[in-house]
Amino acid sequence: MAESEPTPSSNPVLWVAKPLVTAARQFGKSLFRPSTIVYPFERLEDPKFRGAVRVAPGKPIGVGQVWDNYRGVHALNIDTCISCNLCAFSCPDLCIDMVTVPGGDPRHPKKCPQIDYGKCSYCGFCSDACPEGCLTMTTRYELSVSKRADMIYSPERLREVFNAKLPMSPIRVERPKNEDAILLDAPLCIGCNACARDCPTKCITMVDLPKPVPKGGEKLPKRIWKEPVVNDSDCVRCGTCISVCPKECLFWGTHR
Amino acid sequence: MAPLSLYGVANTLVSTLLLHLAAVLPAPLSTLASNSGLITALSVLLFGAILLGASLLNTILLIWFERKMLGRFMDRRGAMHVGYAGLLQNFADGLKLFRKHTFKPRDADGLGFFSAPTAYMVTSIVMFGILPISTGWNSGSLPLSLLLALVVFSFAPLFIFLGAWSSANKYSLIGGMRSAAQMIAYEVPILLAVVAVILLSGSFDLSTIVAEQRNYWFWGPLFLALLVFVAGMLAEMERIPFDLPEAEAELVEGWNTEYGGMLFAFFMLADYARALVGSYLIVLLFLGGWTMPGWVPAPLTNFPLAGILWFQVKTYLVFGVFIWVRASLPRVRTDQLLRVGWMRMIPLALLSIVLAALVVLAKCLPVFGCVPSVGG
Amino acid sequence: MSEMWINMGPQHPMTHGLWNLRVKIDGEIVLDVDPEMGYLHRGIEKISEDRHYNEIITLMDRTCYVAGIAWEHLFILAAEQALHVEPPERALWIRMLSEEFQRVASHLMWYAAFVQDIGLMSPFLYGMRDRDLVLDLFQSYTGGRLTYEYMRVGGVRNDLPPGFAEQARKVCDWLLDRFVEYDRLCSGSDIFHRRCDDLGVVKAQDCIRLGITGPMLRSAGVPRDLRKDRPYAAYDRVDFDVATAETADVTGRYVVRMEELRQSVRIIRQALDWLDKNPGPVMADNVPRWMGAPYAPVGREGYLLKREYPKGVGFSAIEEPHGEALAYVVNEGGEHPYRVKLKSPVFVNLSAARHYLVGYRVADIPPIMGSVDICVGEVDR
Amino acid sequence: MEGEELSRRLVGKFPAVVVEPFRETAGRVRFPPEILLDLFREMRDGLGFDHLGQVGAIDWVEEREVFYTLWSDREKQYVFLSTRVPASAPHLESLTPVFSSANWHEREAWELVGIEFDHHPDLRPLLTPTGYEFHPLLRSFQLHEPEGLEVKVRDV
Repeated sequence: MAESEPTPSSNPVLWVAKPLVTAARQFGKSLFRPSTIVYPFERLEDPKFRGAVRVAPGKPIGVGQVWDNYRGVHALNIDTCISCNLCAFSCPDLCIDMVTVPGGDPRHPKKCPQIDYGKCSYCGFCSDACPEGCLTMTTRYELSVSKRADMIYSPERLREVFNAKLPMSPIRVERPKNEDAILLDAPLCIGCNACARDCPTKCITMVDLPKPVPKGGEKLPKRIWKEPVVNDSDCVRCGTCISVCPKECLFWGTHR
Repeated sequence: MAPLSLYGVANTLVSTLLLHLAAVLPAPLSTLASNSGLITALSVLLFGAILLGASLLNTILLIWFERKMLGRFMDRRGAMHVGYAGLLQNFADGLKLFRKHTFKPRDADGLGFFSAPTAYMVTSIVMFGILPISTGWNSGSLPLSLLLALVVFSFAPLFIFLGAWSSANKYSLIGGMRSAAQMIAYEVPILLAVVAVILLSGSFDLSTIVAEQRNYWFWGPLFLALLVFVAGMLAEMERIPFDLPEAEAELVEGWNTEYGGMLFAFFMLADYARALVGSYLIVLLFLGGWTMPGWVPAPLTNFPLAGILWFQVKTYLVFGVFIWVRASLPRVRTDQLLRVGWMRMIPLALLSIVLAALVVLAKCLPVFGCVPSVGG
Repeated sequence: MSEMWINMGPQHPMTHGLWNLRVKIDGEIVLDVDPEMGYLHRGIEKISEDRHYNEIITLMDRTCYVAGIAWEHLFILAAEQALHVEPPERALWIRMLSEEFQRVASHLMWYAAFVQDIGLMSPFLYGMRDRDLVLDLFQSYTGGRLTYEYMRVGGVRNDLPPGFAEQARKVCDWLLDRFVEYDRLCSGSDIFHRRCDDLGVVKAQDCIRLGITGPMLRSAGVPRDLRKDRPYAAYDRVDFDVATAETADVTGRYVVRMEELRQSVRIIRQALDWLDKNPGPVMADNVPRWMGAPYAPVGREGYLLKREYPKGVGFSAIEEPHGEALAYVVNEGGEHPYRVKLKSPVFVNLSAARHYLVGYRVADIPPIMGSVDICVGEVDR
Repeated sequence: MEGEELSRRLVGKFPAVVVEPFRETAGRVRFPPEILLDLFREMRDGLGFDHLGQVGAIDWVEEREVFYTLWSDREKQYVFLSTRVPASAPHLESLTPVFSSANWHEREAWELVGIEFDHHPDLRPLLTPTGYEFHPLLRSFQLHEPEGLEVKVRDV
């Protein structure tokens, strides 16, 4: 172990002068306005701090105006939600449950996301996945509650956040243009209409098939002579049709 | 009217009260109430209570001062929510600590564990009774008050080590060892620096030392001694850069790791009381105490309590320097600290004694027309 | 005083995380050390085997909580190789920009923690204050301050917002001014040199023998930097120097990191200039944005239809703020990786603790461990 | 160093190794477990790959693969080496005599994937608690809580 001696370059006369002067300079700078933002009383998302977060007197560094991108509590516009489940599927933490909300037709109740903020990691995949832009992340970040059950935000509470008109992230992720499409394995289809009935965007229409004329001795399959046709530009690729298909005849495939 | 003094005030209060009591009380009690011995005893008690209360308030104010100053050095605000500008924050903290459960680690030695903070506190508080704050505001003119002050001041390592040893924790033990080593190492240069002051002033009485500084403050001729004394005081107070005993980076909290609640508050308060006392000593010995130089206009120096005010202003300035140092310097290492103490500070202190002797000699020269005050 | 073992950690100011350093001391001298890890083991590699590639990004941010985007970058590079995806060029530059910002933030965090280890309180707050500016920038384009979830297989989530370059340049100017101040407070102070010179020395050949990488290795005079030696992203198209020092001690590591901060600002400025001039897409066309997620359409019970990707393996190496980080991703078809192996530089640097701690004093442990720049999150993973 | 040169220089000494191109590295060297120490000595001293980047292991159910990454400052290249041991007897010689930095890597591979490294100086659990008798990165280890899991705490 080496005995530590001062380096030859250090000046013994000024051995503490530099740091003392630097600290004193900082003292002078922060005497009137330290760069602390006194949180509960002053807030970064406050418009006052938008233009210039003052680091030191006379030296504004403004990054406040892009605060809107912050990923905080979600806002849900229930009216435009199409119950496509994509937010729940994309959630890595499985913190989104689809719960029934009033307003749907009784046979197919409308389902909207309910988010458990005890599990949420604020990754934003759900708002990226939302095809209608109705589930977005706002700048609200204060979540402290005294009971664990209060961490679960029902769709109604998420709508309250939406109605508060908080700034929301302006960045929308575009869907890739050549995304995979819903394809039909035509020989398996029985034309049951389940897919068209449950499609949240109503982009599936059942078209009539020409009923073939049976040749001699051949038996026609028992089915409704209709077949789904998917409008790719309206389809949000939620996969509801695939999951409801009783014959598993719909599948993902490369775009036509 | 005699010059305002704390004992005078206490005495007046007590005697007025008791004489008024005696006027209304029946015969045997009234003679008892107007007994001069009782009046003296009660005045002394009242005097002590006022002194103690004022000193503790001052200590707490000092903590506030450090928190605010340090905050500005660090580009933040310090305490600001309880009371005006956070003035009552320390009381709130004290209240919180007071409400906490006082506990003792299982293996700790109860007697040492509980007595160490108390003794540490007592020895620190006693200093306020010894040090004069202004003329008439001390507990009486002791002929050897400087020596007494230094003796009481140097009790601390004993109690720190007692607390560290009895709390049965390895960190506490290391911190206590460091503390003892460091304080003992720095007692010597402090005493030597004080010798220079004694040489120059010719007295062990702090009031006399301050009075001797009416013409020139001692920091001019005794600059080296001041340097040694300030460094020694930094070490005695265990403040950065010499806060190795409670170096939180490696020793968690040093010798008071195991203390919590009111026991910790005792240590904390006593630490700052010692810091205040150290600043007092520096002001008394080197910065002219409550006197002000002649160029300060008279209205600023001759109003009532001016001495106390200036004394406090100087004290806070001195402590401000300590805060400044704390905000800008890293901590040194034990071996470096001890090496500096034994190998740099002591020679410097000896040199300053020589310088003080030279100054005394120079004063004897007929050029200055002075009479030597040393050796009687 | 006889020899004794003391436990520094898992709750100790020196550890900067959750681990335990058992130290055998004789008085103030360190005789032996034994690091105990695992308090923060979250099984990230195991959880990754059960997640889609893009969902793993949320884990990567949490691998090292002060250098999240560097680990995202590391994993994304390997995952792209494993999935045969080529990101567009602009995404590469944005990734490089992000990584350099992350390096600045990480080194500022290191500075703050390190100066506190040697007893300096105020630079701690300066470092944290200035790091916050970088985090503000991160927030402005990724949406997160600490866990960014920004990179995707095939590019990055979104482009930089308008006005970003201007703000970033302002922050760069501010930071360069502050670096001078940092130097005055630390290397301008004699006490700092007394504390840190000739401390925790690991010479170059020992570094290589022990597998130490990053600023610790460069402080021993070995100019090994994967950004230079094995350029990824767009590092071969920017000018920067590899910071080295000769002393191989704590001061040397300080000097190296301060110089790296300046070099990072230099890279950031070049990247901002390039990004100003070259707009373009930031995502590859041939990759679904939410890989896997929309293809799981049967509720919570399971996945009906899985997308099959061609088999492949990916191996990536980046110069993380702490040193050389490696990732190895095995893709056996399917939507989840078969195995994700991450190598953390701090893991190795810490495993050599006995080499650079024994023989020094107890008071030297915090500066030495501080100069190693520990991030327990990536050691335990 | 390109793959062919690596192949030429290695296969001459060790006929059992197979070198194949691999992902922007000098190549991937597959070798039988017996020649581990000799091969790595040759890699370090003969070919200049003197920095051990990582040691990891993969569970291929029947076999377990152990892979190593070496870096050469001279060549500015990585080389990837891997070997396989049967899952029934997952024994492999420890690399610590050649690369002392393999110590913690092997401890990790041992506790997570269950490779027994013979002659390892200090084969203690690193990340999991003492007494934890599972190897979490095996494919047979499900992410839900294993039955009868009881974590023992080390006596102090």
